[in-house]
Parts: sequence; C-alpha cells; structure tokens
Amino acid sequence: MTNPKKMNMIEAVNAALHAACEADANVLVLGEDVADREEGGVVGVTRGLSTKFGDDRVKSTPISEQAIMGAAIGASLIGFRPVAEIMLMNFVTVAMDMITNHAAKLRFMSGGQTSVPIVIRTMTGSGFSQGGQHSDFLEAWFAHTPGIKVVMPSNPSDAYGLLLSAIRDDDPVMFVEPMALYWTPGEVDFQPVPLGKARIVQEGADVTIISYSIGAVHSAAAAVELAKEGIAAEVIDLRTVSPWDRETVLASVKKTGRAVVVHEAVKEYGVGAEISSVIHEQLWSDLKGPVQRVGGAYSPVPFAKPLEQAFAPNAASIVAAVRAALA
Amino acid sequence: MTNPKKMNMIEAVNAALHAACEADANVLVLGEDVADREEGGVVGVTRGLSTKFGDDRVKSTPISEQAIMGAAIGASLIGFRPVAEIMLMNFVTVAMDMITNHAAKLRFMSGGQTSVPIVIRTMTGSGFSQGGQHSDFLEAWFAHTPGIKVVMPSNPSDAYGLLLSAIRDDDPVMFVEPMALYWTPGEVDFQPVPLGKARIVQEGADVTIISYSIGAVHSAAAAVELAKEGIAAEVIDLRTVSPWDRETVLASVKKTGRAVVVHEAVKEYGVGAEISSVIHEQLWSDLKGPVQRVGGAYSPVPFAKPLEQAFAPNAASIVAAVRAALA
Amino acid sequence: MSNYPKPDAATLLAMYKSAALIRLNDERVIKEMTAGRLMMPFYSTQGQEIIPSAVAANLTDEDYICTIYRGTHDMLAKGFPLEALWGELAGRVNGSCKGKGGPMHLTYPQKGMMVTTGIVGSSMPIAVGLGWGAKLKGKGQVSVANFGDGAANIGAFHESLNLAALWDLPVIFLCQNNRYAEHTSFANSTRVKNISMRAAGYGMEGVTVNGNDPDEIYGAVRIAVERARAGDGPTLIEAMTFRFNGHLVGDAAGYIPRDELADCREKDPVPALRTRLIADGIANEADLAGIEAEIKAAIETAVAAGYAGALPDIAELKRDVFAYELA
Amino acid sequence: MSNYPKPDAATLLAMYKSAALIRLNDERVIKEMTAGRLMMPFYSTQGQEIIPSAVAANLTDEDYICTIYRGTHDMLAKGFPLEALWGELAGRVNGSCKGKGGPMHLTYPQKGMMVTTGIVGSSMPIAVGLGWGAKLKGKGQVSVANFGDGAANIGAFHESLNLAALWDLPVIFLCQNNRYAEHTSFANSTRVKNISMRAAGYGMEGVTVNGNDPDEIYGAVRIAVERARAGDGPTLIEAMTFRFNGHLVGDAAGYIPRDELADCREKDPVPALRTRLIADGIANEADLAGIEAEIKAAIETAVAAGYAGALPDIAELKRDVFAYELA
Ligand SMILES: Cc1ncc(C[n+]2csc(CCOP(=O)(O)OP(=O)(O)O)c2C)c(N)n1
Ligand SMILES: Cc1ncc(C[n+]2csc(CCOP(=O)(O)OP(=O)(O)O)c2C)c(N)n1
Ligand SMILES: [Mg+2]
Ligand SMILES: [Mg+2]
Repeated sequence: MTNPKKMNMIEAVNAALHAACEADANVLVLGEDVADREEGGVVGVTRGLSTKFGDDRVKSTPISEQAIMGAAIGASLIGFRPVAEIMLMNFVTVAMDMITNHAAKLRFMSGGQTSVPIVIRTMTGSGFSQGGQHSDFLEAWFAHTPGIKVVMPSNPSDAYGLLLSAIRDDDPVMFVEPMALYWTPGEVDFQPVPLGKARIVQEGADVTIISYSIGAVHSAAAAVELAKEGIAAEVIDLRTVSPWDRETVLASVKKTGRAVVVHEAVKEYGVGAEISSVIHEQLWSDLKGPVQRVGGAYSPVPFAKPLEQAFAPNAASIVAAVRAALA
Repeated sequence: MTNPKKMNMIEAVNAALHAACEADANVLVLGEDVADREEGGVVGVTRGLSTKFGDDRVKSTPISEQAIMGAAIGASLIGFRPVAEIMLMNFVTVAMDMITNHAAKLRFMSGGQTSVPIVIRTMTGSGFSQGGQHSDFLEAWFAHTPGIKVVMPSNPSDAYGLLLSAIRDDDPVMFVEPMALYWTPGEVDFQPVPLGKARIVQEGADVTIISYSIGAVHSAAAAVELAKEGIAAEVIDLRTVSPWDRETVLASVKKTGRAVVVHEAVKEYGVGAEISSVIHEQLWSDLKGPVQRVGGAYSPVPFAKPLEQAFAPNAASIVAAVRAALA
Repeated sequence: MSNYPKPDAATLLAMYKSAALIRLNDERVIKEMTAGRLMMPFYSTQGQEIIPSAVAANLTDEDYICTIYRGTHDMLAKGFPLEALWGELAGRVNGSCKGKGGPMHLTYPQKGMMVTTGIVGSSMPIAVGLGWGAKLKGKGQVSVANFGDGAANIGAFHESLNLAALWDLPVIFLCQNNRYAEHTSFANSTRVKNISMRAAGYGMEGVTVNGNDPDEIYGAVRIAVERARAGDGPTLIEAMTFRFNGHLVGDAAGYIPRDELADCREKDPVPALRTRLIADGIANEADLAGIEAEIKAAIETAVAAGYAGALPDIAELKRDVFAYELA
Repeated sequence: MSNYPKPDAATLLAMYKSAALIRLNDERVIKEMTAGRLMMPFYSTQGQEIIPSAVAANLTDEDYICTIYRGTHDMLAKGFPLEALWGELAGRVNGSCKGKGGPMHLTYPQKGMMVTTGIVGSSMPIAVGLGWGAKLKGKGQVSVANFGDGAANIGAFHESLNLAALWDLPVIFLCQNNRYAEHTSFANSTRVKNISMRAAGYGMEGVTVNGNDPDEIYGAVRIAVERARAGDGPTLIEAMTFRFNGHLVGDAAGYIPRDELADCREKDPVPALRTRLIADGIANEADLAGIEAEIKAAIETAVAAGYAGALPDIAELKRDVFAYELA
C-alpha cells in the first residue's frame, strides 16, 4: 500500500492494523468482538484481521478488561506486540490497575529487564447522545502516569501513521480514536508518523492554537473564522499528548506571543493546564498575554442535545478564547 | 471532645470517625481489616469503631475494592453515609469505575434524584521504601473528574475537621491521608474544618507557596529556610484540592506577585498545572514572573533510598523553585 | 421446578399487562427512532419481557433494583412512569432525570429504581450496597441486580456475589442470559454451560430457569425473594431468554444464525402468554384487546407529553454536579 | 491423591535444598532488618517453602512464573541468583532490578521470573498473557500464577480463570492458601470452604492439596504441568499452608489464635521434610548438615556482595521510564 488513498479513520486504522500484522508476526490483536466471527468489531475497525492472520493472533475476548490488558501485558513481556482494544475510553476504569500499575511501570520496576510494547486502542467522544458513561476523554490520567505514551490522532492519515509507530514503539501506548471523526474521509499516504512530533496544521503570526484529536478539527475551523476577521492563527495538532512536542509548540508561541489550548476533555486539571503552565514557564518574556484554555465543562457528559453541545468546545468557543487571548 | 488535645493523624482520624459515628447513626465504615476482629486496620486508624458501634455498621471486607465501593455507593443512595477505606491510593485503580463512572456521576445523571454521600479514605506517599505500586499520589485523576471532591489534610487537626466535614458533605469525597505524616503529633481542637477553604500557614510578602498534604509541610520548612535569606514566603495549605480555594490563593498572589505550587505527585499534568494556569489567567498583570511548579519526578516511585529521596520534593527543591520565582 | 410456587390468575394477567406494555413501548420507541425523531443508542428489550414482569410481581415499591442500558423492560415492569420515560428519551426536563441521564441512566427512586448503568457488571456492586442498606434498615426490603450473560465474566460479578453471600445480604443477582453479549455468543465467552453453577463458588443458591416461561421465572424469583426477606441471603438466578433486535437498534445481528433467530422469534413469549391467558380462561380476546388498547393509548399520551416537555436550560450543566449549583 | 505421581529421592532432596535455602535466606533477611541494616516492607515466606520447591521441581528455566510481594520463596525456588536478590533488597545497582524495584518487584527473566506484583490479584491476568504467548510460541512452556487466598476474592481472579479456560492456556493458578489475608482469616473472607471448587465455574480442573506435604503438592503440580504442556488447558491448585511470621515483618499477628499458631509451627514442613529424608535413607545427618552449611555460606557471600554494590545514580530516575533515557 503506497499510493495515497481517500478513506475514513475506521478504514485507516484497519489498514494500519493489517500492515502491522503483515510486517511483524509478533503483532497480536485482542478485544471484545474484534474477530470476524464477531464481525470484526462493533464498528468494524478490526474487520478482516482474524480471517487474514488467524484466530490465534486475532482474538475476541469475553467482557473482561482486566484479563484483556493482562493478556496483552503478559504476551508483550515475551516478545509479542499486542494491540488490545478497550471498546470505549470510559471502560479503562475497570482496567486501570493493569494499565497504570503494571504496563506503565514494569520496565522501570524491573530495572529495564522487561518492557511492555503494547498498544491500547480505544474510542471516545461526546456528540452521540451516549451520556455520562460513554463519552469521556480521559487522556490527562495517562499523561500524568509516567511510563505510558498517549497518542490522539485527528485524521485518517495520522491515525494510520501514528498507529504504525505506536505498534513499533517499545513502550505502552494509549491510542485514543475520536468517534466523531471516524467517518470523516481524508487522504492517507500510508507513511509512519513519528510519536512525539506535532503537526502545524496552518501557519499564522497572531496566535497559536494548540490542540489534538477532535479539538484540532474545531481549532482549524476556528482559524477559518478568525481569518475572516483578519486574525492569522497558527494551528498545531499535537498528535501525541505524552510526550508532547515542546519544541514545535514553544517555537510557535515564541513567534506569536499568544496561545490557546483546546481539548474536549474537562478543562479543569486537563492536558491544557500542563501545556499552559509550560508555556508560561518557558516563554514568560515572549508572551503578550496569558495562555487561554478551552475544554469540556466541569460536569459529566449530559444526554440532552442542547446540554451535550454546550458541554464540548466548538469553533465558536475557540474563537471567543482567541479574542480573549488577543485582548 | 472539646478541649484541645495533642495527638497524631492516625488518632485524629480515628477520633473523627468515632465522633461521626456517634453523631449520626447512618454513618458506616467499611474496608479491608477495619473491624476490631482484624485489629481495626493495618495501622489502627479504625480501631475501636466496630466494638463501639457494632459489626453491622463497621465491617471488614474481603479484598474486593469494586465491591467495597459498590457497597458504599449503594448504601449511600438510600440514606447512609459510608466511609469506605481503600487501603493505599494505588488500589483505587481496581475500583476506578465505581468511583469515577458511578459515585461521581450518579447525582448528575439522575438529574439530582439520587446522591452519593460517601467518603473514600485512603493513604499514600513515598518514603517507606514501598516502591512503584504503593506510593503514588493520584489526586489529579479525581480533581479532573467532575462530581467528586478531593480533600488532603497535612496535620492532625485538619484531618479531624476535614473528615467530619467530608462525612457530612452530601457528595462523594476522596480523602487522602499522607502516610509520612501519620505519626507526627499536633494539637487537635476537634472543630469541623469547611471543605474548599485553604489555610494560610504563614504570611509573607515576597512569594506565595501553594501546597497541600505532605507538600505543605515541606513548604513550611522551606519558608523557614527562606526567612533566613530574608525572603518572606506566604505559605498556603489548600486542604481541599477540588474544589480549591481560588479566592485565598489569588488574593495572596495578587499581593506577592510570585507563586510556587508544590506537591509530591508527579509534576507533569499534576494539580500544580491547573493552579498555575488559573493564576496566570487571573492575575496576568499582577505577576512579576511565571508561576513555578515543584512536583514528583516523571518516573514510577523507585525503591532504592537515594532514588526515592530524589523522586519527591523537599524543602531544598522548594527553596530552589522560590529562588527561580524571584529571579 | 415442578415444586415452584405458581403465579395465580391475577398475577399472570398482571404479568401479561406488564409484558405487553414493555413490548408495545419498545416497538413505539423504535418507530420514533426510525422516523428520526429520537436520536440515541437504544437497546431493545423485545424477547425479554417476561423476566422483569415476573420480578415485579414479587416486589413492592420499597424494593430496590439496579439495571443496565438494556433496562427499559425492568424499569417499566417496576412502574416507571411512561411520561417520565418519554421525557427522558426525548432529552426534556420532564424526563425523570431532567434529560441529563438519557436511556442508559434511567432512575426513579420513588419506586426503587436506583441505578441504571452503562458499564457492564456495575449494576452488581451497587445492588450489593442497596442490599446492605436494606439489611441495616431491617424492613425486609430486597435488592435486585439485573445484568447480562456477558457481564457474568467481569470482575464485578465475582466480588459482588462473594460479598453478598459473606454478608448474607437480601440481594437477587438476576442474569438475563439472552445468549449474546454484543456480537459474542455465550458459548464463546466461557467454557461453562450455565452461569448459575458459579453460585456454588460463593456458597450461594443458584438456579437456571427458562426466563420466557412465566411459571418458572415467577417461581424462581418468588423463592429468592422469600429467602432474601427471611434474611437467608442472596440468590443467583439465570433466566434464559433471547433478544430479538440485536445488540442495539441498527445492529442487523448478522452474527446470529438465521435459524436460531427464527426459532426464537417463533417462541415469542409475549403472544405465548396471551394465548395461554385465553386458553386458561383467565381473560378473553376482548379483555386483552381492551388492555392493549389502553396501553397503546397511554403510550401515545406519554409520547406526546414527552416531546411536549421543554429542552433543558444550559444552566443545568452547573446543577447536580454537586448538591449546590456551580458558580 | 493416592494415585498422584510421587517425587523420587533425588527430587525430594532437591526440594529440601530449595526449602532450606528459602528458610535460611528468609531468616537472614529478617536478621538484617532487625539489625536495622535493611529498611523495607518484607513479607516473610516462612512456612510456605514446600510449595514453590515442588513447583520448581516440575518446571524448567523456559517456564514462566508471576508472583506477589510475598514471593521470595517462589523466586529462590526457581533459581533467582542470591546476589541479585540481596543487591535488590539493599537497593543497590547489582540488584536484579538495579535497586529500582525492591522486594515487591523482583524480576529475573533469564529464568522466567517475569513479574512480581504488589497488587493483590494482579499476578493472574499477566500470567494469562504469558500463557497465551507460550501457547503461540508452541514450545510447551507453562505459566504459573502465584497468589494468596485473599486474592481469590478479587475480580482479576475471575476474569483470569475464565479467559485461561476459554482459550485453553497452559496456565497454572497456584493459590497459596495460608489462611490469612493481612489480618482477615480465610473463613471471614468467603462462605466457601475452599477456593479450588471455583474452578468448576470456569470449566477448569481444580484441586485442594496440603501444600506442606511434599508428595501431595508435587503430584498436583506435576499433573497440572503435564496437562498444560499437553495443551489440555489450565488448572487451579489450592495449596493449603500457613505463614509463620504474620503479614509482614513487624506484624505480631495478634489476630491469629495462639493455639493455631503453635499447632502450625509444630507442623513446620521444612524440618519435617528433613526428618523424612533421613528416615527414608535419602540422606543422612551429615549430608544435610553439609548442604545447609553450603547454603549458609552462599547466603553470607550474597549478603556481603549485595551490600557491596553501588547505590544507584540519581540519573536512574530518567532511565527505564521508557526505552530511551529521558532528557
Ligand atoms: C466494562 C464494559 N466493557 C464493555 C462494554 C461495551 N458493552 C456494552 S453492552 C456489552 C455486551 C453486554 O452483554 P450482556 O452482559 O450479555 O448484556 P446484554 O447486552 O446482552 O443485555 C458490551 C461489551 C461496557 N459497556 N462496559
Ligand atoms: C488490590 C489490593 N488491595 C489491597 C492490598 C493490600 N494488601 C496487601 S497484601 C494483602 C493481603 C493478601 O492476602 P493473600 O492474598 O491471602 O496473600 P498473602 O499475603 O496471605 O500471601 C492486602 C489486603 C493490595 N496490595 N492490593
Ligand atoms: Mg447478553
Ligand atoms: Mg493469605
């Protein structure tokens, strides 16, 4: 697969999984309903894998997230590279011990004797009227956990390239797929995308908007609005939230002197707080004003449409934050 | 119990639990080894409660944190006020679903029809050579979770007063007890301490040091060092991390123009990031320099003494951060 | 099961009314969704109506139930008001949860409907807590945890059954075994032939019955309720049944063999009960037609009333996060 | 059990050597702690020596084990090098984990010691993963999960046994039932008389044996290992035993009836095996005295070598968090 192709993120992730399994016989896939007997996943992300690579390497599991993560961790300790699916991000809560006390720590606690090269794929996001237990973005928990990386693509091409790199990476990676972008088509060039490297979505001299995942899409839309007002926003898609690309972000803010950080996760104690703090610490004298943050409301994700829409950031709320940053 | 008495935090928490059970027959206590048949807890924090208030209200449990939290949540839905112990904070990882998807969200998701007035008591902290899975401060996870409060006392008197308030509070509270301060005696006046109100440990005009739990103790020690250099630090003990006392903190930093936030939890994506961000957002023109943060290293808590000591903040690292803030 | 207590004529008629209400309401919901007037994940309960009808026939409004996303049948059987249901589905303020919970979090404490969860397995630990509270209140109340066959393989099941048995709690663990967990068949989720045999591993009574047979399920629940009220502890009931409409609306259930589907639909328990009522002379065609007409009318009224409710004000995002309204 | 394969003379002698090493080493560790030269939480394994000795007699270096904080016996039996052990206890760079893991996280992959966990229950899901990997490798390797009686009541147990049975994995779940979980007796943690009966709930073989009887435990493990190597799936072995020194060093175990303690100490399995070796003419007093002298000498050498190692450099905090060193 080399010539670029238009596809959506589901297809891109599926293609990356196929490529990874093809390239390395140690790559395994497990999770609820992931095999073709179960239709290759509830939305078909893993479709075709078990048929192509066999039921030994691609396994559907009972509803047992602790066992799913344990199976992935154990196999990874002896040379395999399991890609484990936790269907929705809220369900990491029943497997947190395996992820944070074990996957993230075994390399360190063993003094480097063992390592856990696993990828935890999960999807999430509001906008589907799924309410309080099926919509949360919890990346901040894992960014606060030393030893695990957090990768959050915003488009099919990055999803493909980042997933390839995550699977090849020798450490555990939490790979968060934004449901709201699953069906948005994009050009995929089938190239690996390095972890820890941000992408400048659009250049601009007036303000830097730093985001990732669905937030990066809203930020790009906001930039279009801002352009109409003559405001040139530089939009940065972090792609990897931990470790994040400080060089790219700091270089941009040094240039613009103003920054806004955007994510759908609850604003308080979210990823934006860390990025805002570092920018203030590193670029104090270059800043023309305080870094602004845009994030989800301090509440569980509500069901009713008007509330669900008010909960999450959008182009308008980002534009408002940029105006505040420029004020 | 009205006249002040000298006691350590274990005794203070024990006294508060006795007082709460005495005052309200709906207060329940559960957790591993909490009853007197099991010696009232591994360090005796719950000693005497089951003997005094009965084995129905004070129950030792099997090692089943999900069931412990579920038992507390269920009973709280019908009028009880359970105080559930999760022995060490790292073990919240096996009960995260109950805590974050349920305890924190049921009031909101039910449109206010139900509420979960529980207190989750847990202890943690480095310094006991317990290594990577028994030492973590994870308060940032819960501060990022709407619907649950986070209380973190730094001395016996606050532990007593905050625990009383937490038990009387109509919402779930994560109550984090710092092991390193368990055996430090202090004067206890047996008065309730309101949630959400910080305490100014020491006044000062040059810089504000904001902390809580063990960090507040190190900060006070740092202030003594700084005083010798003629630097007057104002030390604020947040006591409640979520919701935190913005008024007190912002008023202080408005006065000093400089701030340092301190906690033992890993610095990256920690509580300090939120506080730093808000200070920059709210007091931009009053700040003389960027807010500095002091926190745990970005690594699991190591076993070897020199590493364990290097992992956590101490008076010296806080003094260094203050110097940076003043530079 | 031959020696089980049997439902009398009045009870059978009441069970049919309940089952008919559940079926007709479920069809009505799907009609609204197909028409695009309701947007939400909806987990049809068609095929499982007899189970909750038999449960409700043995409970009072003082008894508690916890159920799951697939729970409208459990709710309606226990007397969930139709308008409060439709208001919630429509995301309106007249919904039981003011539109904030939605279909996955239906709650109605006045009649003991304490929790509806979207997390597999999580109805059990909370039901254990309700059982603990019921035991403490000493009024003979019972707590019922509804869950599916897939949920029987998650950790919460294990911890909940062990604790309920150890504490002799008045809890009924009702496994509605509809043969599938999302796309995974029961046979592909565990090696055992039935879930009820696991009860022995906790020193608990366990039984597997045909959940679609009014006599069997009524008798099994009655015995379990009597055991609970007598203070003789919990029971695990596995009620064999089938879901007619796939996992959620939109799922064509291609993973279910067509003949299995056809066979189950042919054994549709609702018309079967209807036929029996007539055969046994408990009611005649006219009686039942009248009852069904009444139910339909009541549903239509509720549908209209549901949509008639106002959409929640954005301020609701700040309410019910905590007991007080957020600033 | 009468038909169990019995250990031959050489095996019995090897088991005694292992048991003596474990006992003498454990006593030596406690001596260092009492002298204040070692500071750490230490979970003595005295009284449980026969179990791991019987396990190791049935395994090769290619087989995997996961154990818990109370795991030095499992480690030593499987060949954990003494110096690497003492270096780790002393927190020195010559420890197997460079001093970063400590007693609760001993690891030595060269001999299949993949994980030592401090989280109750967590050895099981990871051992399942090792078993999955072993099955994929197809070399007949076995994975052993060691855990305690208290761990049998946590969710991870349930999910792990179900998945291992469903996938026919070469895993042995070895419950070392020492009658207590911290301060809680087995009888107060569950209603069932033994844990092995739970195996039936997963369609797995399960057996309870006297873990202090060399024949019984050897035979049970041998059968389980043969089953696993033959591809016939997992086994749950409950080995009844007793911990002589309370939960951890410093615990006077006041919650254990004195006569129970006395009775168990009187049945001390290590001297019992020694006596038997002589009675059966497998070895004479002089042989055994010689063996013990050798072991003591080896331990002394290791103690000295352990302390002789260098303390880790602070830079180690930046190593082994990820594959690369942190900046
Ligand atoms: C912890 C967790 N894991 C996965 C899911 C996704 N999920 C929702 S329903 C479901 C199947 C549950 O099947 P079962 O327990 O049999 O109940 P049923 O839907 O058949 O009524 C799954 C896997 C979830 N909600 N929670
Ligand atoms: C999830 C979790 N909960 C609680 C603890 C605290 N804890 C450490 S050991 C222990 C008792 C375990 O008993 P058992 O499983 O019988 O093993 P043993 O110590 O007797 O060998 C407990 C409760 C823990 N480490 N992990
Ligand atoms: Mg099902
Ligand atoms: Mg034990």
